[in-house]
Amino acid sequence: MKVSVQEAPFDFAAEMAGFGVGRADVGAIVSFTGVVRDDTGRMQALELEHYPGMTERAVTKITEEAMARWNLADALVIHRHGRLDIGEQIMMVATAARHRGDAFAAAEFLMDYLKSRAPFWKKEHGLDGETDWVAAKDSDEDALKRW
Amino acid sequence: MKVSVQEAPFDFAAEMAGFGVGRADVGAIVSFTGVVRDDTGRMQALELEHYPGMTERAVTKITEEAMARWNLADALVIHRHGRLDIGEQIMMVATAARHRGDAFAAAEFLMDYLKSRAPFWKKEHGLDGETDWVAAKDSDEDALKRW
Amino acid sequence: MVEVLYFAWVRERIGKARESVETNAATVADLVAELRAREPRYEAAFADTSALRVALDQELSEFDAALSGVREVAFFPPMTGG
Amino acid sequence: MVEVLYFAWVRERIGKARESVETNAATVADLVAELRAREPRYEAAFADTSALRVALDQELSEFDAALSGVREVAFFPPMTGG
Repeated sequence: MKVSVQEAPFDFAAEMAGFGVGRADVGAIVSFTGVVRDDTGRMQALELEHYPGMTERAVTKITEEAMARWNLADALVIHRHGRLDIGEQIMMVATAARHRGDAFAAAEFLMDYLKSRAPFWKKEHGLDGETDWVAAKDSDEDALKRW
Repeated sequence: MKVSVQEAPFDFAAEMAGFGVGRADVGAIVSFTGVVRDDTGRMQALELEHYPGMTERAVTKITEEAMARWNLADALVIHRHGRLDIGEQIMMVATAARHRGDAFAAAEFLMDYLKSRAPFWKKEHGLDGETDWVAAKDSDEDALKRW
Repeated sequence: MVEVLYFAWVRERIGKARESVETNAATVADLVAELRAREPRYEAAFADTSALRVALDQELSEFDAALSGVREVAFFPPMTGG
Repeated sequence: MVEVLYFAWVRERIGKARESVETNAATVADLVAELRAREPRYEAAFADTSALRVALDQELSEFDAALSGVREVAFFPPMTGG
Protein backbone atom coordinates (compact mmCIF):
# COMPACT_ATOMS: atom_id res chain seq x y z
CA MET A 1 0.00 0.00 0.00
CA LYS A 2 1.24 3.47 -0.87
CA VAL A 3 -0.20 6.90 -0.10
CA SER A 4 1.51 10.09 -1.17
CA VAL A 5 0.41 13.72 -0.93
CA GLN A 6 2.89 15.73 -2.94
CA GLU A 7 3.41 18.89 -4.95
CA ALA A 8 5.60 17.25 -7.60
CA PRO A 9 4.19 15.52 -10.67
CA PHE A 10 4.04 11.72 -10.55
CA ASP A 11 5.02 9.23 -13.24
CA PHE A 12 1.90 7.15 -13.94
CA ALA A 13 3.79 4.54 -15.99
CA ALA A 14 6.47 4.10 -13.34
CA GLU A 15 3.87 3.82 -10.54
CA MET A 16 1.90 1.20 -12.47
CA ALA A 17 4.95 -0.77 -13.65
CA GLY A 18 5.43 -2.54 -10.33
CA PHE A 19 1.86 -2.37 -9.07
CA GLY A 20 0.17 -5.72 -8.32
CA VAL A 21 2.92 -7.51 -10.26
CA GLY A 22 4.38 -10.91 -9.38
CA ARG A 23 1.44 -12.15 -7.32
CA ALA A 24 -0.48 -15.20 -8.52
CA ASP A 25 -3.60 -13.98 -6.67
CA VAL A 26 -3.97 -10.73 -8.62
CA GLY A 27 -6.31 -10.98 -11.59
CA ALA A 28 -7.57 -7.41 -11.87
CA ILE A 29 -5.84 -4.05 -11.75
CA VAL A 30 -7.81 -0.79 -12.00
CA SER A 31 -6.38 2.69 -12.26
CA PHE A 32 -7.96 6.12 -12.17
CA THR A 33 -6.18 9.31 -13.19
CA GLY A 34 -7.63 12.77 -12.59
CA VAL A 35 -6.64 15.45 -15.08
CA VAL A 36 -7.12 19.25 -14.80
CA ARG A 37 -10.01 20.03 -17.12
CA ASP A 38 -11.11 23.34 -18.57
CA ASP A 39 -14.83 23.23 -19.24
CA THR A 40 -15.20 26.93 -20.03
CA GLY A 41 -12.13 27.73 -22.11
CA ARG A 42 -11.43 30.55 -19.67
CA MET A 43 -9.22 28.74 -17.17
CA GLN A 44 -5.50 29.22 -16.83
CA ALA A 45 -4.63 26.92 -13.94
CA LEU A 46 -5.94 25.11 -10.90
CA GLU A 47 -4.58 25.58 -7.40
CA LEU A 48 -4.98 22.86 -4.79
CA GLU A 49 -4.73 23.72 -1.12
CA HIS A 50 -4.52 20.94 1.45
CA TYR A 51 -4.22 20.45 5.20
CA PRO A 52 -0.67 19.17 5.80
CA GLY A 53 -0.75 16.34 8.29
CA MET A 54 -4.47 15.71 8.25
CA THR A 55 -4.50 15.00 4.51
CA GLU A 56 -1.93 12.20 4.75
CA ARG A 57 -3.64 10.75 7.84
CA ALA A 58 -7.11 10.87 6.34
CA VAL A 59 -6.11 9.39 2.98
CA THR A 60 -4.05 6.64 4.63
CA LYS A 61 -6.95 5.71 6.89
CA ILE A 62 -9.46 5.47 4.06
CA THR A 63 -7.04 3.49 1.89
CA GLU A 64 -6.56 1.00 4.72
CA GLU A 65 -10.34 0.79 5.00
CA ALA A 66 -10.64 0.05 1.27
CA MET A 67 -7.89 -2.61 1.47
CA ALA A 68 -9.79 -4.47 4.18
CA ARG A 69 -13.31 -3.99 2.86
CA TRP A 70 -12.59 -5.27 -0.67
CA ASN A 71 -9.78 -7.65 0.22
CA LEU A 72 -7.32 -5.87 -2.07
CA ALA A 73 -3.86 -7.24 -2.77
CA ASP A 74 -2.60 -3.67 -3.08
CA ALA A 75 -3.75 -0.05 -3.28
CA LEU A 76 -2.08 3.20 -4.28
CA VAL A 77 -3.18 6.81 -3.89
CA ILE A 78 -1.16 9.82 -5.05
CA HIS A 79 -2.71 13.28 -4.72
CA ARG A 80 -0.99 16.49 -5.69
CA HIS A 81 -1.36 19.98 -4.24
CA GLY A 82 -0.14 23.37 -5.41
CA ARG A 83 -0.61 25.02 -8.80
CA LEU A 84 -1.46 22.81 -11.80
CA ASP A 85 -1.89 23.70 -15.46
CA ILE A 86 -4.74 22.47 -17.69
CA GLY A 87 -4.04 18.89 -18.77
CA GLU A 88 -1.79 18.11 -15.80
CA GLN A 89 -2.44 15.01 -13.72
CA ILE A 90 -3.94 15.93 -10.32
CA MET A 91 -4.08 12.52 -8.76
CA MET A 92 -4.18 8.78 -9.32
CA VAL A 93 -5.66 5.77 -7.60
CA ALA A 94 -4.82 2.13 -8.33
CA THR A 95 -6.25 -1.09 -6.91
CA ALA A 96 -5.25 -4.73 -7.38
CA ALA A 97 -7.52 -7.62 -6.47
CA ARG A 98 -8.37 -11.19 -7.32
CA HIS A 99 -11.62 -10.19 -9.04
CA ARG A 100 -12.51 -7.17 -11.13
CA GLY A 101 -15.59 -6.29 -9.06
CA ASP A 102 -13.48 -5.60 -5.97
CA ALA A 103 -10.84 -3.65 -7.88
CA PHE A 104 -13.46 -1.42 -9.54
CA ALA A 105 -15.54 -0.89 -6.39
CA ALA A 106 -12.53 0.01 -4.23
CA ALA A 107 -11.20 2.47 -6.83
CA GLU A 108 -14.60 4.17 -7.12
CA PHE A 109 -14.99 4.28 -3.35
CA LEU A 110 -11.57 5.90 -2.97
CA MET A 111 -12.42 8.47 -5.64
CA ASP A 112 -15.78 9.31 -4.06
CA TYR A 113 -14.01 9.71 -0.75
CA LEU A 114 -11.18 11.87 -2.12
CA LYS A 115 -13.71 14.13 -3.83
CA SER A 116 -15.70 14.92 -0.73
CA ARG A 117 -13.90 13.93 2.48
CA ALA A 118 -10.18 14.40 1.95
CA PRO A 119 -9.03 17.90 2.98
CA PHE A 120 -8.26 19.40 -0.43
CA TRP A 121 -9.69 22.63 -1.83
CA LYS A 122 -9.56 23.65 -5.46
CA LYS A 123 -9.26 27.21 -6.70
CA GLU A 124 -9.60 28.07 -10.36
CA HIS A 125 -7.34 30.73 -11.86
CA GLY A 126 -8.97 32.33 -14.90
CA LEU A 127 -7.21 33.69 -17.96
CA ASP A 128 -8.63 37.08 -16.89
CA GLY A 129 -6.73 36.91 -13.58
CA GLU A 130 -9.85 36.23 -11.51
CA THR A 131 -9.83 33.37 -9.01
CA ASP A 132 -12.70 31.26 -7.71
CA TRP A 133 -12.92 28.56 -5.09
CA VAL A 134 -14.61 25.49 -6.58
CA ALA A 135 -17.88 24.83 -4.75
CA ALA A 136 -18.51 21.33 -3.41
CA LYS A 137 -21.02 19.41 -5.50
CA ASP A 138 -24.05 17.68 -4.06
CA SER A 139 -23.41 14.91 -6.58
CA ASP A 140 -20.01 14.19 -4.99
CA GLU A 141 -21.57 14.04 -1.55
CA ASP A 142 -24.36 11.82 -2.87
CA ALA A 143 -21.85 9.51 -4.56
CA LEU A 144 -20.34 8.74 -1.18
CA LYS A 145 -23.68 7.58 0.22
CA ARG A 146 -23.76 4.45 -1.93
CA TRP A 147 -20.91 2.95 0.09
CA MET B 1 -10.80 4.72 -30.35
CA LYS B 2 -8.61 1.64 -30.64
CA VAL B 3 -9.51 -2.05 -30.62
CA SER B 4 -6.89 -4.76 -31.01
CA VAL B 5 -7.17 -8.54 -30.80
CA GLN B 6 -3.64 -9.86 -30.82
CA GLU B 7 -1.39 -12.72 -29.75
CA ALA B 8 1.56 -10.49 -28.83
CA PRO B 9 1.95 -8.88 -25.39
CA PHE B 10 1.00 -5.22 -25.14
CA ASP B 11 2.88 -2.41 -23.43
CA PHE B 12 0.47 -0.95 -20.86
CA ALA B 13 2.64 2.12 -20.18
CA ALA B 14 3.04 2.92 -23.88
CA GLU B 15 -0.69 2.47 -24.53
CA MET B 16 -1.60 4.77 -21.63
CA ALA B 17 1.08 7.38 -22.39
CA GLY B 18 -0.89 9.00 -25.19
CA PHE B 19 -4.38 8.04 -24.07
CA GLY B 20 -6.80 10.92 -23.45
CA VAL B 21 -3.88 13.34 -23.43
CA GLY B 22 -3.95 16.89 -24.78
CA ARG B 23 -7.71 17.37 -24.58
CA ALA B 24 -9.09 20.06 -22.28
CA ASP B 25 -12.37 18.12 -21.96
CA VAL B 26 -10.84 14.99 -20.39
CA GLY B 27 -10.92 14.99 -16.60
CA ALA B 28 -11.02 11.26 -15.85
CA ILE B 29 -9.08 8.31 -17.22
CA VAL B 30 -9.80 4.75 -16.05
CA SER B 31 -7.84 1.64 -16.94
CA PHE B 32 -8.43 -2.03 -16.30
CA THR B 33 -5.81 -4.72 -16.76
CA GLY B 34 -6.60 -8.43 -16.60
CA VAL B 35 -3.81 -10.70 -15.39
CA VAL B 36 -3.59 -14.51 -15.59
CA ARG B 37 -4.30 -15.73 -12.07
CA ASP B 38 -3.63 -19.07 -10.48
CA ASP B 39 -6.13 -19.67 -7.70
CA THR B 40 -5.18 -23.29 -7.12
CA GLY B 41 -1.39 -23.34 -7.35
CA ARG B 42 -1.79 -26.12 -9.91
CA MET B 43 -1.93 -24.08 -13.10
CA GLN B 44 0.86 -23.82 -15.63
CA ALA B 45 -0.66 -21.58 -18.30
CA LEU B 46 -3.85 -20.28 -19.83
CA GLU B 47 -4.79 -20.70 -23.46
CA LEU B 48 -7.21 -18.31 -25.12
CA GLU B 49 -9.04 -19.35 -28.27
CA HIS B 50 -10.96 -16.75 -30.26
CA TYR B 51 -13.08 -16.46 -33.41
CA PRO B 52 -10.93 -14.53 -35.90
CA GLY B 53 -13.04 -11.93 -37.64
CA MET B 54 -16.04 -12.08 -35.34
CA THR B 55 -13.99 -11.14 -32.28
CA GLU B 56 -12.68 -7.90 -33.82
CA ARG B 57 -16.14 -7.02 -35.16
CA ALA B 58 -17.93 -7.74 -31.89
CA VAL B 59 -15.42 -5.87 -29.70
CA THR B 60 -15.36 -2.88 -32.08
CA LYS B 61 -19.14 -2.71 -32.07
CA ILE B 62 -19.45 -2.79 -28.30
CA THR B 63 -16.68 -0.22 -27.87
CA GLU B 64 -18.50 2.12 -30.27
CA GLU B 65 -21.64 1.55 -28.21
CA ALA B 66 -19.78 2.46 -24.99
CA MET B 67 -18.30 5.60 -26.61
CA ALA B 68 -21.77 6.85 -27.52
CA ARG B 69 -23.60 5.77 -24.39
CA TRP B 70 -21.18 7.42 -21.93
CA ASN B 71 -20.02 10.27 -24.15
CA LEU B 72 -16.40 9.15 -23.92
CA ALA B 73 -13.56 11.22 -25.33
CA ASP B 74 -11.69 8.00 -26.09
CA ALA B 75 -11.74 4.25 -25.49
CA LEU B 76 -9.19 1.48 -25.91
CA VAL B 77 -9.56 -2.31 -25.80
CA ILE B 78 -6.71 -4.76 -26.29
CA HIS B 79 -7.42 -8.47 -25.86
CA ARG B 80 -4.85 -11.20 -26.36
CA HIS B 81 -5.30 -14.79 -27.52
CA GLY B 82 -2.98 -17.77 -27.56
CA ARG B 83 -0.99 -19.23 -24.68
CA LEU B 84 -0.29 -17.07 -21.62
CA ASP B 85 1.74 -17.77 -18.51
CA ILE B 86 0.62 -16.99 -14.94
CA GLY B 87 1.07 -13.30 -14.25
CA GLU B 88 0.90 -12.27 -17.91
CA GLN B 89 -1.47 -9.51 -18.96
CA ILE B 90 -4.48 -10.94 -20.84
CA MET B 91 -6.21 -7.73 -21.78
CA MET B 92 -6.69 -4.08 -21.01
CA VAL B 93 -9.47 -1.53 -21.30
CA ALA B 94 -9.11 2.24 -20.96
CA THR B 95 -11.70 5.00 -21.03
CA ALA B 96 -11.37 8.80 -21.00
CA ALA B 97 -14.26 11.10 -20.17
CA ARG B 98 -15.11 14.49 -18.75
CA HIS B 99 -16.39 12.99 -15.50
CA ARG B 100 -15.25 9.99 -13.50
CA GLY B 101 -18.70 8.38 -13.34
CA ASP B 102 -18.77 7.91 -17.13
CA ALA B 103 -15.20 6.67 -17.33
CA PHE B 104 -15.79 4.07 -14.58
CA ALA B 105 -19.18 2.92 -15.88
CA ALA B 106 -17.96 2.51 -19.46
CA ALA B 107 -14.88 0.54 -18.35
CA GLU B 108 -17.00 -1.78 -16.20
CA PHE B 109 -19.54 -2.23 -18.98
CA LEU B 110 -16.79 -3.14 -21.46
CA MET B 111 -15.34 -5.66 -18.98
CA ASP B 112 -18.72 -7.25 -18.28
CA TYR B 113 -19.25 -7.51 -22.01
CA LEU B 114 -15.82 -8.96 -22.78
CA LYS B 115 -16.29 -11.58 -20.04
CA SER B 116 -19.53 -12.96 -21.38
CA ARG B 117 -20.27 -11.84 -24.95
CA ALA B 118 -16.97 -11.53 -26.80
CA PRO B 119 -15.99 -14.79 -28.55
CA PHE B 120 -13.06 -15.87 -26.41
CA TRP B 121 -12.69 -19.22 -24.66
CA LYS B 122 -10.19 -19.96 -21.90
CA LYS B 123 -8.51 -23.30 -21.35
CA GLU B 124 -6.42 -23.96 -18.27
CA HIS B 125 -3.23 -26.00 -18.62
CA GLY B 126 -2.36 -27.69 -15.33
CA LEU B 127 1.11 -28.46 -14.03
CA ASP B 128 0.05 -32.12 -14.27
CA GLY B 129 -0.50 -31.80 -18.02
CA GLU B 130 -4.29 -31.91 -17.78
CA THR B 131 -6.33 -29.29 -19.58
CA ASP B 132 -9.76 -27.88 -18.76
CA TRP B 133 -12.04 -25.46 -20.54
CA VAL B 134 -13.08 -22.72 -18.13
CA ALA B 135 -16.85 -22.82 -17.58
CA ALA B 136 -18.84 -19.62 -18.02
CA LYS B 137 -19.91 -18.10 -14.71
CA ASP B 138 -23.48 -17.09 -13.95
CA SER B 139 -22.02 -14.09 -12.12
CA ASP B 140 -20.47 -12.81 -15.37
CA GLU B 141 -23.78 -13.21 -17.18
CA ASP B 142 -25.60 -11.51 -14.29
CA ALA B 143 -23.09 -8.64 -14.28
CA LEU B 144 -24.11 -7.80 -17.83
CA LYS B 145 -27.75 -7.43 -16.87
CA ARG B 146 -27.16 -4.25 -14.88
CA TRP B 147 -26.47 -2.32 -18.08
CA MET C 1 -23.94 -24.78 -48.73
CA VAL C 2 -22.86 -23.19 -45.45
CA GLU C 3 -19.48 -22.95 -43.78
CA VAL C 4 -19.79 -24.40 -40.27
CA LEU C 5 -17.24 -23.44 -37.59
CA TYR C 6 -16.62 -25.04 -34.20
CA PHE C 7 -14.77 -23.51 -31.25
CA ALA C 8 -13.39 -24.62 -27.87
CA TRP C 9 -14.69 -27.99 -26.65
CA VAL C 10 -17.20 -28.20 -29.50
CA ARG C 11 -14.24 -28.14 -31.92
CA GLU C 12 -12.39 -30.74 -29.84
CA ARG C 13 -15.40 -33.03 -29.55
CA ILE C 14 -16.14 -32.94 -33.28
CA GLY C 15 -12.46 -33.10 -34.17
CA LYS C 16 -12.36 -30.27 -36.66
CA ALA C 17 -12.42 -26.48 -36.68
CA ARG C 18 -14.59 -25.98 -39.77
CA GLU C 19 -16.29 -27.75 -42.64
CA SER C 20 -18.54 -26.97 -45.59
CA VAL C 21 -21.99 -28.50 -45.16
CA GLU C 22 -24.49 -29.19 -47.93
CA THR C 23 -27.86 -28.51 -46.34
CA ASN C 24 -31.37 -27.31 -46.96
CA ALA C 25 -32.03 -26.76 -43.24
CA ALA C 26 -34.47 -23.91 -42.67
CA THR C 27 -33.27 -23.04 -39.18
CA VAL C 28 -30.20 -23.49 -36.98
CA ALA C 29 -32.09 -26.18 -35.04
CA ASP C 30 -32.74 -28.08 -38.28
CA LEU C 31 -29.03 -27.93 -39.14
CA VAL C 32 -28.15 -29.19 -35.65
CA ALA C 33 -30.55 -32.12 -36.14
CA GLU C 34 -28.86 -33.01 -39.44
CA LEU C 35 -25.37 -32.83 -37.88
CA ARG C 36 -26.39 -34.93 -34.84
CA ALA C 37 -27.65 -37.64 -37.17
CA ARG C 38 -24.23 -37.92 -38.83
CA GLU C 39 -21.95 -39.53 -36.24
CA PRO C 40 -21.64 -40.07 -32.47
CA ARG C 41 -19.06 -37.26 -32.12
CA TYR C 42 -21.60 -34.75 -33.49
CA GLU C 43 -24.27 -36.27 -31.26
CA ALA C 44 -21.90 -35.77 -28.31
CA ALA C 45 -21.13 -32.17 -29.22
CA PHE C 46 -24.76 -31.19 -29.74
CA ALA C 47 -26.36 -33.32 -27.00
CA ASP C 48 -27.32 -30.25 -24.96
CA THR C 49 -27.81 -27.17 -27.09
CA SER C 50 -28.70 -25.14 -24.00
CA ALA C 51 -24.95 -25.33 -23.24
CA LEU C 52 -24.13 -23.93 -26.68
CA ARG C 53 -24.19 -20.58 -28.43
CA VAL C 54 -24.54 -19.95 -32.16
CA ALA C 55 -23.39 -17.11 -34.39
CA LEU C 56 -24.72 -16.51 -37.93
CA ASP C 57 -22.32 -14.62 -40.19
CA GLN C 58 -20.42 -13.57 -37.05
CA GLU C 59 -23.41 -12.18 -35.15
CA LEU C 60 -24.72 -13.94 -32.03
CA SER C 61 -28.06 -15.54 -32.82
CA GLU C 62 -30.57 -18.13 -31.61
CA PHE C 63 -31.21 -21.78 -32.44
CA ASP C 64 -34.63 -21.00 -33.91
CA ALA C 65 -33.18 -18.40 -36.31
CA ALA C 66 -33.63 -18.91 -40.07
CA LEU C 67 -30.60 -19.94 -42.13
CA SER C 68 -31.66 -18.46 -45.46
CA GLY C 69 -28.87 -16.32 -46.90
CA VAL C 70 -26.47 -17.27 -44.10
CA ARG C 71 -22.98 -18.22 -45.24
CA GLU C 72 -21.19 -18.89 -41.94
CA VAL C 73 -22.61 -20.71 -38.91
CA ALA C 74 -20.47 -21.05 -35.75
CA PHE C 75 -21.15 -23.24 -32.71
CA PHE C 76 -19.35 -22.74 -29.41
CA PRO C 77 -19.79 -22.88 -25.62
CA PRO C 78 -20.63 -19.74 -23.61
CA MET C 79 -17.78 -17.27 -23.90
CA THR C 80 -15.20 -16.81 -21.16
CA GLY C 81 -13.07 -13.85 -22.20
CA GLY C 82 -11.61 -10.98 -20.22
CA MET D 1 -5.21 27.49 24.49
CA VAL D 2 -5.98 25.91 21.13
CA GLU D 3 -4.31 26.24 17.75
CA VAL D 4 -6.94 27.35 15.21
CA LEU D 5 -6.36 26.73 11.50
CA TYR D 6 -8.23 28.19 8.53
CA PHE D 7 -8.25 26.87 4.97
CA ALA D 8 -9.41 27.99 1.53
CA TRP D 9 -11.84 30.94 1.54
CA VAL D 10 -12.13 30.84 5.34
CA ARG D 11 -8.39 31.54 5.49
CA GLU D 12 -8.71 34.31 2.89
CA ARG D 13 -11.69 35.93 4.61
CA ILE D 14 -10.02 35.94 8.02
CA GLY D 15 -6.68 36.90 6.55
CA LYS D 16 -4.52 34.35 8.31
CA ALA D 17 -3.79 30.62 8.08
CA ARG D 18 -3.51 29.92 11.82
CA GLU D 19 -3.49 31.49 15.25
CA SER D 20 -3.31 30.49 18.90
CA VAL D 21 -6.56 31.23 20.72
CA GLU D 22 -6.98 31.59 24.46
CA THR D 23 -10.40 30.13 25.17
CA ASN D 24 -12.51 28.30 27.68
CA ALA D 25 -15.14 27.40 25.08
CA ALA D 26 -16.81 24.08 25.89
CA THR D 27 -17.78 23.22 22.31
CA VAL D 28 -16.81 24.14 18.77
CA ALA D 29 -19.97 26.24 18.52
CA ASP D 30 -18.93 28.20 21.62
CA LEU D 31 -15.51 28.84 20.07
CA VAL D 32 -17.16 30.02 16.86
CA ALA D 33 -19.33 32.43 18.87
CA GLU D 34 -16.22 33.87 20.54
CA LEU D 35 -14.43 34.28 17.20
CA ARG D 36 -17.46 35.91 15.52
CA ALA D 37 -17.60 38.49 18.31
CA ARG D 38 -14.00 39.57 17.61
CA GLU D 39 -14.12 41.40 14.29
CA PRO D 40 -16.25 41.73 11.14
CA ARG D 41 -13.88 39.49 9.14
CA TYR D 42 -14.51 36.63 11.57
CA GLU D 43 -18.21 37.41 11.49
CA ALA D 44 -18.03 37.22 7.68
CA ALA D 45 -16.17 33.90 7.71
CA PHE D 46 -18.48 32.24 10.24
CA ALA D 47 -21.79 33.81 9.15
CA ASP D 48 -23.12 30.48 7.90
CA THR D 49 -21.61 27.52 9.69
CA SER D 50 -23.72 25.13 7.62
CA ALA D 51 -21.31 26.03 4.78
CA LEU D 52 -18.32 25.05 6.94
CA ARG D 53 -16.65 21.91 8.16
CA VAL D 54 -14.55 21.46 11.29
CA ALA D 55 -11.76 19.07 12.21
CA LEU D 56 -10.56 18.45 15.78
CA ASP D 57 -6.96 17.26 16.03
CA GLN D 58 -7.14 16.41 12.31
CA GLU D 59 -10.31 14.33 12.49
CA LEU D 60 -13.56 15.54 10.90
CA SER D 61 -16.01 16.49 13.65
CA GLU D 62 -19.21 18.43 14.34
CA PHE D 63 -19.94 21.93 15.63
CA ASP D 64 -21.57 20.59 18.80
CA ALA D 65 -18.48 18.51 19.70
CA ALA D 66 -16.69 19.19 23.00
CA LEU D 67 -13.31 20.95 22.89
CA SER D 68 -11.87 19.53 26.08
CA GLY D 69 -8.40 18.11 25.43
CA VAL D 70 -8.40 19.30 21.81
CA ARG D 71 -5.20 21.01 20.69
CA GLU D 72 -5.90 21.80 17.04
CA VAL D 73 -9.18 23.07 15.58
CA ALA D 74 -9.48 23.62 11.82
CA PHE D 75 -12.26 25.41 9.93
CA PHE D 76 -12.73 25.05 6.19
CA PRO D 77 -15.37 24.84 3.45
CA PRO D 78 -16.58 21.47 2.13
CA MET D 79 -13.69 19.65 0.48
CA THR D 80 -13.25 19.52 -3.28
CA GLY D 81 -10.37 17.15 -3.90
CA GLY D 82 -9.85 14.51 -6.55
